Amino acid sequence: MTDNTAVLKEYSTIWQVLEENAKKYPNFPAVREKAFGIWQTWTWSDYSKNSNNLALGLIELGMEDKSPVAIVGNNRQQLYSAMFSIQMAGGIPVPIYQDAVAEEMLHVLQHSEAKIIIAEDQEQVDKVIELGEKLPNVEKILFLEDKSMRSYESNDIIGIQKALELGENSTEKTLSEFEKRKKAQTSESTGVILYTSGTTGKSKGVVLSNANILTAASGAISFDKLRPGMEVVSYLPMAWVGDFIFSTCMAPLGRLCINCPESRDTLMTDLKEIGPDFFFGPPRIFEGLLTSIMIRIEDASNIKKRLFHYFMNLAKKIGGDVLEGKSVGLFNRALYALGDLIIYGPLRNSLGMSRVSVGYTAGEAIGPEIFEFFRSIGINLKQLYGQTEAGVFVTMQPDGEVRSETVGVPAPGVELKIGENGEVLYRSPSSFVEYYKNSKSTNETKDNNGWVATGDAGFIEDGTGHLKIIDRAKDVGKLASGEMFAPKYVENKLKFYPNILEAVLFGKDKEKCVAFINIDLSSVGNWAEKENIAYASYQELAGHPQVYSMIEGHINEVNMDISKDKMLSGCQIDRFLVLHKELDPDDGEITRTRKVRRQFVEDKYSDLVKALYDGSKTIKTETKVTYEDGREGSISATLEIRSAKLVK
Amino acid sequence: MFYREAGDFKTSYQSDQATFTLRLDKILFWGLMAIATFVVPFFVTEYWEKSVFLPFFIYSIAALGLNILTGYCGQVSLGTGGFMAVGAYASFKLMTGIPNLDMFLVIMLAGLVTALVGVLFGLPSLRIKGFYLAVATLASQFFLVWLFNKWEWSYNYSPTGQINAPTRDFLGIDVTGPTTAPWATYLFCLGLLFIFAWITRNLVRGHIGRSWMAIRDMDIAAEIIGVNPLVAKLSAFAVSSFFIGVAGALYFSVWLGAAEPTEAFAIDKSFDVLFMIIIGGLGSILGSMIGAAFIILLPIFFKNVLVGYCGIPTDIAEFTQIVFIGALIIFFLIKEPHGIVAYWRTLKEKLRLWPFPY
Amino acid sequence: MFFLDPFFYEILISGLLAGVMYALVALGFVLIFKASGIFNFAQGVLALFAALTLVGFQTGQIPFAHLLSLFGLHATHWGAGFPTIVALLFSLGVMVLLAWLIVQIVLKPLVNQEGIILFMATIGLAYVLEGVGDLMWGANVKELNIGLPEGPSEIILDATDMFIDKLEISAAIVAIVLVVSLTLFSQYTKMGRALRAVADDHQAALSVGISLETIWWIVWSVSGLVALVAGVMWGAKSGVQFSLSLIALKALPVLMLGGFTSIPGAIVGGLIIGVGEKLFEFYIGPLIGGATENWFAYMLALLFLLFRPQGLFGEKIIERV
Amino acid sequence: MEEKKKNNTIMEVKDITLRFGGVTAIEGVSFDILEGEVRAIIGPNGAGKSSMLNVINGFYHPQEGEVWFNGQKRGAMKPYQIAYQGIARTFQNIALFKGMSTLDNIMTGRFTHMKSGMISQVFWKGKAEKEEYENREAVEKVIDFLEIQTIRKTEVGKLPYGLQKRVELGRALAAEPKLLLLDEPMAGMNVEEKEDMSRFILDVNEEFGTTVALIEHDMGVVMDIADRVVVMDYGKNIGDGTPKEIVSNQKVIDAYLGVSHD
Repeated sequence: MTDNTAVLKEYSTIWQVLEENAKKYPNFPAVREKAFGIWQTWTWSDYSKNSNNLALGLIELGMEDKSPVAIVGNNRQQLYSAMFSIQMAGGIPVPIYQDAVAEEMLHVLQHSEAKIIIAEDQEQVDKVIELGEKLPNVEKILFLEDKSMRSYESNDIIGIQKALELGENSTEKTLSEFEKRKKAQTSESTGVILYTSGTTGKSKGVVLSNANILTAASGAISFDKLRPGMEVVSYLPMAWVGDFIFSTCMAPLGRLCINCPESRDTLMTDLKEIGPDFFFGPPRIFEGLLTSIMIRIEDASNIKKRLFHYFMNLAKKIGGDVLEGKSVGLFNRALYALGDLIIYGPLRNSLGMSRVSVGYTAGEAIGPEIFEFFRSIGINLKQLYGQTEAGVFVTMQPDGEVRSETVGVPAPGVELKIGENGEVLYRSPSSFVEYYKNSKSTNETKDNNGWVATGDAGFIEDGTGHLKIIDRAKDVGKLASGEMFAPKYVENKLKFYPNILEAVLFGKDKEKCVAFINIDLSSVGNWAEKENIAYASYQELAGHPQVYSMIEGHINEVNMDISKDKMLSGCQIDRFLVLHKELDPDDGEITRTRKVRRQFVEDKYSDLVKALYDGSKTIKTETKVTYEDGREGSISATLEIRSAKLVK
Repeated sequence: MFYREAGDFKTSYQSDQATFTLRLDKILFWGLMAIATFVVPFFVTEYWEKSVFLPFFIYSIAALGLNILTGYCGQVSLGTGGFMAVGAYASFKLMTGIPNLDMFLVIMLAGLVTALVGVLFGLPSLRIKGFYLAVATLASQFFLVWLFNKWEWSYNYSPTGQINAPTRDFLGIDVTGPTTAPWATYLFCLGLLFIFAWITRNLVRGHIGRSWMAIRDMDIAAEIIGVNPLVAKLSAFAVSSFFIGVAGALYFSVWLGAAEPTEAFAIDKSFDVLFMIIIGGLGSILGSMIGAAFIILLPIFFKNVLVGYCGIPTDIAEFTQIVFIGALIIFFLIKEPHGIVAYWRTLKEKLRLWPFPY
Repeated sequence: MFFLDPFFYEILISGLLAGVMYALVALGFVLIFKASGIFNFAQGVLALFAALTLVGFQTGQIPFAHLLSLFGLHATHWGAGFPTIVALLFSLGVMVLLAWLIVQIVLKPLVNQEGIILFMATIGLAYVLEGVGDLMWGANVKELNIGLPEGPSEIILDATDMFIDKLEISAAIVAIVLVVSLTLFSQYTKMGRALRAVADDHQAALSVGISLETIWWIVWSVSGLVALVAGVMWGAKSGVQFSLSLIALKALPVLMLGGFTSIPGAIVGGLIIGVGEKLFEFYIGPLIGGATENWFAYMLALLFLLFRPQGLFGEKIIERV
Repeated sequence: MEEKKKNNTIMEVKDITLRFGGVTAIEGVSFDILEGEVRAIIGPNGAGKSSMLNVINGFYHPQEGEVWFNGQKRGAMKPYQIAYQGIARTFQNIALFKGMSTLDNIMTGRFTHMKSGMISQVFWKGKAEKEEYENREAVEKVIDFLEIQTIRKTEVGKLPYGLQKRVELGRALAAEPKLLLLDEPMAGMNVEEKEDMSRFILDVNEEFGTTVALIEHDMGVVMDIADRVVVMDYGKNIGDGTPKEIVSNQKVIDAYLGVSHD
């Protein structure tokens, strides 16, 4: 295992890596963006040139040293470049989730006191303008796409092109200032502030130093032996630590080429075109892929279906072993090779994963079926466990030791230990400096010896040394009976069913566990079509008795499964209901990264929870909802409540 | 199924608009070309040369020509036979007139002459459309054939009225006359077909080609975007006739070696070529070749299978064949107006989506 | 002065007579075109097929004798043939049947297609019919005799010492009768009006209460009849053989001249071309090597079209935007 | 909207009269179009609006009257020559090239900008190739502007009506016209399609400063997007002015608004 702090001897900031690449490999592709029908490509020299110009431009526009600058928008060449520009100009990039609604944006902007905002397009600019005088300190807004921005333009709201021009022919004064600021920076100075999507309450600004970033990046590169020239598709929110580390830090350090898709709806085609070597996706992406595969194959001709299922069974049996190079017998190997030609290969191809040498999933536990599926068709999908505070990586799965139920061994330079309350603690050169302007919570999470509390309960598997996560520490509680109560653990098991999108389990300090279920419209809808069940709305489908019975079936299976694990057998679900609306970030019920805000949900739907316990058969309820355009409304419904089988 | 497109992305309009956008197609094509150029010549026999390859190459060129006019520009012509005659006689006069002129130049000049004649007979297309024009083009067919029958100068006053191709060479290699080697004529025609297919591709991907298609799809709309119908249609006639002229020249000089108008360039030649593009695929380069191959191979097939194998009398086989072709035309017009090539496209789509239906 | 030249009149008349024949074939085209917007390239082959069938019935040939011979049946004729009149009726029946088949197999699927597509379809049809005809009755040249008078007509010969073949005269007479009756039919009978209605638009036809198919069938049957007559006449003149189908090619320029939609146009056009090509051949032909009939008609029509694209009597085509 | 400069006239028609045989389609109509404005021509069916457009872009040649463009009197010109003058248009019932892809259709719109000759086309070297890709860039901007990237390579015949309308607009835009004629751009569209189309027309007018003349039935739309309106009825010009003036014009109310509800 290489020492990932070595990198600090060469570089003290990430933009120095960019400059280095521009010098050494000026004409190698650095970043691409699908625009105007083709992949517009920037070489490393283009990349650095643009970054430098913008940096100078920002200074010209009066950006102060050490001041935070906000970035909001989809993954764009220009925005990635801006990250470097801000750092070069001595500032601190503060990326914001592009789909954040105005209020969420407000919090981040107020808290960070960013004076300059670099926004992608009209949509984002509008949000900022909407907040208006709530943001006294905002001075300038730069926008990328001037489509229908004509009417906005003023000397406070300007196109990025102007800023770049300013930079091109900037004054001596600016240039010297620029040099000064660049010199002043050390590996200890702040590299970025990332606002966590905060499962609870207001989001906190995680301060990562240049050292944190560099060590994390170099560690990950060495861990998976990433080679220069590998293609990566950058499609996850720029404000998310994962994308920041992958696209802004690992890319220059490992000289990977990042590719920005044209738009969200073209992601799949863009992904297919690029065929990345390194792919990162949260579980829901893989779930989505698998569902779409299954739906499409259902509509295929009979022969194809047969072939598909035959070879998928084969893959289930031996695919994983083939991937890890274990011996599977000559005949099977031959069969698998055939399958690879007519099923697996085409499948990987149509997923755009023909060339993936390393694929990661994290953020949530992934369903074993899904996980195994992708591995069995020859995609080296692995899990990692991490968090913003750690600069992503806490543990990662090394090749050959990949299992769906663990999250792997400590990442390079990471020390791991389990606190007395079963909480996972870690310490590493990449772990964060502090929460921005929030020493209180900093001290809560990080002790003086640098041990950071993850807030997750888990244990290290003896023998393998792999980490196993049970649930969020504070969510792991006790039932009235004193038995262990680990809701997340159960919820995940439920969510592994394609028909179940979300599940929320209650039972802390109660005798029994009860659950909310959110059905997955696409797959249940598809199922309904096949069963020819007519439905007008999500609500109607969710309330349908047949749907209920189907869900009940799933829950019984889960209960059976849980009962095997005596430690958790108390967590079996007694009664449940299917929610009449999807849990929605716009309503604050789940985070942007789709983590359930348990407490919030429990309060909002207190009437339902009560009903689940008081044994009533149905419950009438009224719920407030926020529509995409921000309008508010409310829907009322009468929900059925069912009981599931408990296993002694 | 065998397509692996992941990672096959385009970073320039050049590559995005390339002839073969899929890596696999490119490989297949060049592989095929390599075999055709470096392997086949060593095995090609007189029989294969004269009754399969030359007819295929030459008719492909003619079909390409007619497809430019009919498939791309939407002007149906039944004068192909006549224009081939022009090409043939032009080449004859050139070969006999300027004995040491390289055959390649002869062919090109013959094409040029035909292009001029084509423009002349294309003039009516400015006033009349659809089958009015189709019928009008018959005029060229009949008039030209008659002309080469009666005009002694055109066949050097030979008493038989027949024209015979003297020995001429391409870069020192005989490609006409009795002394030619199969591989020589094979490569000569293959080369020319390649060139003309490539030219067609270039023309139809540029603004001239688009102006043709615009005229074909909706001439009024074409005019408002600045297409001059006169120029568009006549240029189509010119290019088309050039191709057909070249085909005619090769047909006479390289393939048959001798010709006599009423037989060699009769109206059924016009129909044959028209059928090639209907069956192969209107407005498709590949289609032109598929169609040519089909119409060429069909009689051979009938001859070998029905006559040779089943021992059916020749005349019956012939009639059956006529019926078959006619029925096929009707079938394609009803079922698949885009011809065989459309089936090929669907197959390809399926292979690309495999194992999914969409 | 050429009009003093007795040959001039002889040629003029034989031209007119030929012209009537052209008109007759052209009429077949016009009928179908008016009713179904189809330009039927197969009209000529239709005539050939009709003639072959007639001869077949007359001489009592066994259909598809060739094919049967493959299975060891070597008979080519029944004992005896049918009397001419019966044979004619049978042949007509065959043509009607054929019309029905064509409508069902070819036209119905192609309804509402562009004219050019239909045109090409009829080329295909021509091939099929030619092949089938040959398979049914054999490709050998056949004598056709339905007892029309032949040889130069003495009366005329004595009167004007011009050689005019009786056959041509009687052919002309038959043709004229047919043309007139068809004209009357399409102008004055309910059915005829229905047919013209279809030409204008298909909805109208339906409102007349006759299904499109039926109308097409009738039209194709009628043009089948025309084909039969034409076939018989030409057959009687120069034997029944493939070349007979080429009279279609003769009729095309007539149509371009007269306009595809006009019956009088077909007649006048026919006469003009009949006379024109004869005179041209006689006076100009020798200077340029003769055999000009093949193309004269086309060139004439072509030049004509350049100045009047819609033909003599055709309606003007106005382009709407 | 208001600060748009509308000083100089770009197009003026002076007492145009157009007859088909006996029928008089347009009778002594005159009006002008100012640079940079959105000019609407309204009127009941058969009022001669489309004929007027056809006169402007040269399909019909009026028996009387003059057409002035860019300060010059226009002689009898063929439509394709007028295209070169910088006038593009769309049709009431879509006139796309069904056999071609969206991209190719819009590329044809660039025809007036492509000059390479037959020879360089044949060998696809030099000018031909260079020019092709330059124009592709221009076209891609249009595609991006109209937000039709996803249908770039689909055959237009297979597209839904609304999108076809959009592609046709794209084809006209690609020509970078001085004057853009739209013949009922919103005919047969649902509400939000209409909204989109209106937005595009306004954006075209604002961002590229293109002068737009359009025929439209939907008074609401006209009110929203038109700077000035000409009202035609039975081939005559019966009103001319800002939308406000028009709706208060009694003649117009009788002639047009009265019958507009059929």
